[in-house]
Amino acid sequence: MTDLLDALTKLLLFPGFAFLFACAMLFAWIDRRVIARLQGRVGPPWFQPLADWIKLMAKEDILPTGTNGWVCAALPVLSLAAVLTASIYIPVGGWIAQAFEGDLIVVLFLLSLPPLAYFLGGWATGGVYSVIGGNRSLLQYFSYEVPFLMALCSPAILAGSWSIAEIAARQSETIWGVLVQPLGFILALVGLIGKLKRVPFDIPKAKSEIVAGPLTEFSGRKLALWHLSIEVKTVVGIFLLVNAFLGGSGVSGLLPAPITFAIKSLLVLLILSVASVLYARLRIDQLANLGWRVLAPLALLQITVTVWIGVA
Amino acid sequence: MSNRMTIPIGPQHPLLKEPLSFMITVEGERVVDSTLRLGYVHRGIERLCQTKTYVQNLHLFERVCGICSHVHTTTYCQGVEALLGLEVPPRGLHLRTLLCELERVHSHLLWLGVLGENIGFQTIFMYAWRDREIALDIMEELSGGRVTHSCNVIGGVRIDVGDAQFSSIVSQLNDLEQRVEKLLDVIQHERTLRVRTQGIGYLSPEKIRNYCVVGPVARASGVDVDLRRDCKYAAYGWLHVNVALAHEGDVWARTMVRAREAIESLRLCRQLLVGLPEGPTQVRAPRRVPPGEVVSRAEAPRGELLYYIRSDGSDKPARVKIRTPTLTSLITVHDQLEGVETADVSVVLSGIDLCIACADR
Amino acid sequence: MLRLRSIVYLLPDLMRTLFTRRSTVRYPFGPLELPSYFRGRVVVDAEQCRGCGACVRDCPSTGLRLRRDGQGGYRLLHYPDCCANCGQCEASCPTDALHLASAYVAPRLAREELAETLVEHKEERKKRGTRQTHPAG
Amino acid sequence: MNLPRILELLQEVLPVARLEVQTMPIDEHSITLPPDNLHAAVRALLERSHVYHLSTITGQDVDGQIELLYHFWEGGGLTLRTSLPREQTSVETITDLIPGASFYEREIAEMLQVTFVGHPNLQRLLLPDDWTGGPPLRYEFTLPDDREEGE
Repeated sequence: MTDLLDALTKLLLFPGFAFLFACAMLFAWIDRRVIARLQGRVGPPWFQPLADWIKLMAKEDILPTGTNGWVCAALPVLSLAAVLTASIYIPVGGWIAQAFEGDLIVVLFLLSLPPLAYFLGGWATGGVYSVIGGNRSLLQYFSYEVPFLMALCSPAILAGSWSIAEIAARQSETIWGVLVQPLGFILALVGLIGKLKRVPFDIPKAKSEIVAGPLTEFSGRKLALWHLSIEVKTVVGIFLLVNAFLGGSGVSGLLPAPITFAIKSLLVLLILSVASVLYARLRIDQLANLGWRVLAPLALLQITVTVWIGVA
Repeated sequence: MSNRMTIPIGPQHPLLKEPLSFMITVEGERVVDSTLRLGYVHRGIERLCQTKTYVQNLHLFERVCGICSHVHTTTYCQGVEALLGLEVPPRGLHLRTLLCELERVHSHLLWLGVLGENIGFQTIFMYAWRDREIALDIMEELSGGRVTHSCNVIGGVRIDVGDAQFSSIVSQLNDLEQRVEKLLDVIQHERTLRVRTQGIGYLSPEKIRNYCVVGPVARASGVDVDLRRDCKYAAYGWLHVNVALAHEGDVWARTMVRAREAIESLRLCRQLLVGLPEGPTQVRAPRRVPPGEVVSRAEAPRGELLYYIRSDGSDKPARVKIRTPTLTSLITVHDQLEGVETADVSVVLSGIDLCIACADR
Repeated sequence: MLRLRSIVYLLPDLMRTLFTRRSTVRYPFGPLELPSYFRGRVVVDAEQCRGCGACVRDCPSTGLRLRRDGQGGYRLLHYPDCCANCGQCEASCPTDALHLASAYVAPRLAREELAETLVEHKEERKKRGTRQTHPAG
Repeated sequence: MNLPRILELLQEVLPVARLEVQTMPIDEHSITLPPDNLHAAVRALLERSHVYHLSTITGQDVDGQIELLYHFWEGGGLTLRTSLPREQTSVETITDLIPGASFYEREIAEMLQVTFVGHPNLQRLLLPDDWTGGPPLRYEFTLPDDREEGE
């Protein structure tokens, strides 16, 4: 009975949904505040993301006539569920809910589900802007997924195991992934920006061309769930990168594990925010060129080098 | 089945600051055809002004366009003063031109922010509009109004520059010039901005001539036309205007032309302020205008602005025709959009600096 | 090198902006300071006003109206909802009785409540001093 | 813009004995033409003189006639002036010579009910589709005066 209770608290409370929800709100606020300060603005108060979320939950939930209500209701839930289950396998500040050999692959698979749900959301609602947004999110899907996956395979090969907890532990003892494979870290960051559809790659939801892309027709609770899934995905993505490249929550002597983990994840968030302030939005063909001509070959080079070192 | 789709860049769209309806037919990601419908902001100003007196019309023509309000009243007052045969004192002309140039800086910086916003470059939007605030503060200090200054009167200008204002304006001008120079430097070298604007919306000089396009859009394709230098209206007789030209003819060239023009305007502002002659700023104008016709032209931030005024001797104009420069660039949009990606539609539309309230009158 | 630098060209600017004062105002969470030369609500000095109606005649929108009550008394009514704060009335007033203060007009729930009486004179003004005749008024 | 050269140019094209030239303030010369020679005059201007920029076309309803003013500009202002009867007012379009004139002609067509023969798409430009109030710039069209009585 107690382990059931323990599992439930782990699932629902600590490294589970409540914690992730709070982290998502905090990260979203920090992100918007940093972007505002970099642009000379004041930025929103700390409770702004929460306020937006509550407002959206209270708003009227309408859909265009003729769309399948069930599908449109299921998609945001599917995307959020995928992201939350992915978070179970990621060690956070020393606590780990579940870990088994090969959970990196499971997490990567679960993290690539939301873009598909995002695309289906566009097609299900059928508006002009949504359909085009859906097409673009598919076109864009491969140009950042492939480099992201390959970039994350290299630390696994280096650490010789496919479990994130194992990789993090191994790295915290020996040497951080980012020092050995800086290229891998940069590729993973670029892939994460593409996955989260942040500014240089926010082509599917390009405000000035296709209003809000696939999410144009969603409103009310469904839109709130969509936004929550994107924000939680940011948190999970950052935690994944911290574990895979920055040695996770390994005890580094000076500070207790959770604080080092928090500092590292805030550092990655800062890099993401600065990246989203630095660039204009690329066109879909430019992103595809960038993806296939630059990112994928680099990722391949990265893997061959690691395998070659591994073998030697 | 050719998957042709019609995207409405409808009257209400994040891309458009004012209502205008573009129906763009798209095949895959490529634009095939586009139709334009104006008239959503048509207020019938040309008919309305026939029921108001010359003095009241001043404030009506100021509201034709939200951004370049001063140049409209300048052209209108110039025309009526020509009909009345009034001689505006040099100090009045200098102040009138000073506000014209300040308004050009404010309009170009506003446009730069809108371009940045439309290509997803939030920071350029924030920086351009932060720097533009200084231009607005100067105009507010001069005339009491940030955008609609209502400082032009028939016979001169209603405002004056005291010594305290003089020094504060000059210091603000220097600060603004440094910032605009830095913005120009960023635009020239920022990679993603160049990639998104180069080679898009090309207009050949022949097309510019056929469609009689004016303003920065024409100057970006190498057509050297600028009424400040050719017509020498207001105080431009005392000034030497060097015109910013480019030859690539795409949105990138237009960005550079407008940025360089903003810096040129700041230089002219300082020249005007330093050489401000003494004397009155306005002469008293009678309320009735003798019968006659006049065609008055000026260089608005978007190009040649034309006012045709016919008076029949009463205190109300018989006919006022306003031709705003945005109309000429709107004709060319159909050709610019031919074969362009959907993502570039926003770049093309923001490249021609749409002022739809001007086009609709 | 320039190719690489052009990728992060904006970085120095970002850092500079980070450490300079933010340029947005705190309003509405903080007070709003209106500059002294701001052209705001219409204010009339009742002593100076002659009731000549020059301001009403030149007002481009029907923001100012004059009600005469037969025995020479008059009331100058101001409608802030029609008024465009253009300052033409200030320029046309021959006795400089009217000027635009640097303040906003307080909003009201109903449009009618906005109308305000600026000047109210029961009896005819005694002709004091030289009354400037307005040219062809 | 040398005016004599242009006058001589137009003289050859137009059957009128002597061209009536007026000068208007701010450096503007206006030449009155019969409506059916307008197209030939504009063609002559474009082909044999440096004038190419048509600023705009002004349409007005003045003393019983619909008057069209074609404002050109080349260093100074040049206006070609024609007047048309009020009923079945129609004139040949110049969009084949100057494509930029299409918007101006469409606007005059809806504001003054002038049919431009040969215009590619003579639809409404500014007025709403469901506008039934007749051409607004003709004097029959009256605006309610917004002044209250007793002013």
